[in-house]
Amino acid sequence: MDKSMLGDLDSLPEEDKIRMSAMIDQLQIRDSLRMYNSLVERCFSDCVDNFRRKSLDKQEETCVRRCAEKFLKHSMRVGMRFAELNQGAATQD
Amino acid sequence: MDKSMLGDLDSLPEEDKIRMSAMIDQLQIRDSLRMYNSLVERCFSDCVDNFRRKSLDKQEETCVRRCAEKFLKHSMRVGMRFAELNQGAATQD
Amino acid sequence: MDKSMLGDLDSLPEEDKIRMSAMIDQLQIRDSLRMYNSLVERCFSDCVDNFRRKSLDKQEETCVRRCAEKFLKHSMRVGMRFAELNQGAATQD
Amino acid sequence: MAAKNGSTTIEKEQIFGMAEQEMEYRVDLFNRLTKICFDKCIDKRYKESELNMGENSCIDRCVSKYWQVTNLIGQLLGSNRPPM
Amino acid sequence: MAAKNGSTTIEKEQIFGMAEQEMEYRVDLFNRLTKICFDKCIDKRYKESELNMGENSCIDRCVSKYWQVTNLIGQLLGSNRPPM
Amino acid sequence: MAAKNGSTTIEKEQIFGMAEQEMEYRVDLFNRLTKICFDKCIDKRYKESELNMGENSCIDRCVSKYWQVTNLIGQLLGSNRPPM
Repeated sequence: MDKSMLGDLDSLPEEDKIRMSAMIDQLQIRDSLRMYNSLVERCFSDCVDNFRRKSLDKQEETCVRRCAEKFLKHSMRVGMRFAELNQGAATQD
Repeated sequence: MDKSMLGDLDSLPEEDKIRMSAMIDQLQIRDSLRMYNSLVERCFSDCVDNFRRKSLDKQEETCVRRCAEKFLKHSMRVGMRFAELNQGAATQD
Repeated sequence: MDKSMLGDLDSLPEEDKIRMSAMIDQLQIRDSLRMYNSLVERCFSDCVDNFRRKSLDKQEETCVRRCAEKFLKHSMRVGMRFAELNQGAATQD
Repeated sequence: MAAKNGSTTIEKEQIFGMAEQEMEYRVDLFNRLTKICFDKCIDKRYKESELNMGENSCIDRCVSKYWQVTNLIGQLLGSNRPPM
Repeated sequence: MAAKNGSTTIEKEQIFGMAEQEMEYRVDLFNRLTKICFDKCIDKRYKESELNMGENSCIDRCVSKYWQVTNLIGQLLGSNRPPM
Repeated sequence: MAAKNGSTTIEKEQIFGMAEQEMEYRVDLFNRLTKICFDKCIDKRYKESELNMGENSCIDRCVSKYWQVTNLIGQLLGSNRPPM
């Protein structure tokens, strides 16, 4: 989540600006914690299917790493495209 | 979400009534925004599966419209039945 | 959710301790209500698939009971293992 | 606000907090019910935007059965109050 | 805080509440969009950690189409303001 | 409440807000873990209400592996603090 997504704070009085900024910080922390949990859930779900042992094997660990890295790159790309659309960039085929 | 789902406010003192009413309004707005997001997610998921072009084709657009309209009618019907059960209407086969 | 999961309150001043404790209570209530809803959703989803009648038949009722009991036992076991890991217990194969 | 001391303020917050959670619970219940009955009853090919007769009666029975499951599990959980 | 009376405090709370909901809405939209385009576009065998060319163009089109669906349903719901 | 000025009140709110988020994070983690290990380990035909031996050991290993995935991804995300 990018702070610029969340609108313009310049027009507010100083006291409200501080409060709004604190609220945005809290939302960002909450969002990043949820993202962390959902990333773990997704990569666990896609990569771990065998419960004969207590520890991840090499193949599962590699799968989890790639899954997480791929998701983060995906998320950044979606964020870029999303920002372009938010700024009203023309979209043609 | 129907406001009447959320209980009786008449017994509260005036000041608390205002606050409770404001809280209900906020919950309704939050719920309707989430419903909007979840409707988009559902109809996109059910209707769009081809990513060879950047724009929706006619068939996808028709599917999305029907999906959204059908979901809204469904949701209204569920709401009616739900309200009946909340009011303790008898339910027999 | 176990209250001990949520960290140590002893270091706080009295007034904040009360407030923190109230916050934890609220989180626990919210969590247990959500758990209730998600348990109903899961057991309904797994056990009820026939809509030729308005009432649950015996087989569906039995399925729902077992599903709910099984989920609660599962949840307790996960809670125990989770607490052990939180306390830094060694985990070997 | 109108409370005489800190403790009463906290009590009042708890009452509002409880009311808020009760409402959130009902909204959550309604949304899950709506979603699952759509999944169970509605033809996803979306050939029309109307609900047909089969879908309508499926919805009514789905809501009714969901309600019963809510009550059944409420009893198992030992809650004395009704789920709504 | 800086409000002159109870009513104004509540008004102010509503403004902050609205802003908070607007932000939560956008975050929710972004998270759903990200999840669904991952499900639609990404090969789950995870043979590499890079996005390949096919995945990249699928993502771009997925975001674009999701946006259009958001607008289309926004119109159906009769909201006059744009979805963001 | 006991704060001397507006800025300190906001600081205090932030501390409580952080604590609340930390708790929400743990609850969210626990709920996802519980759900996914149920999906991976439990026979959905529900022939009995007891967990059998195979389910019990699957649950233990599932929790253990989920924990490891949490730590592994925590490292990838570069967070220095442990995930709990």
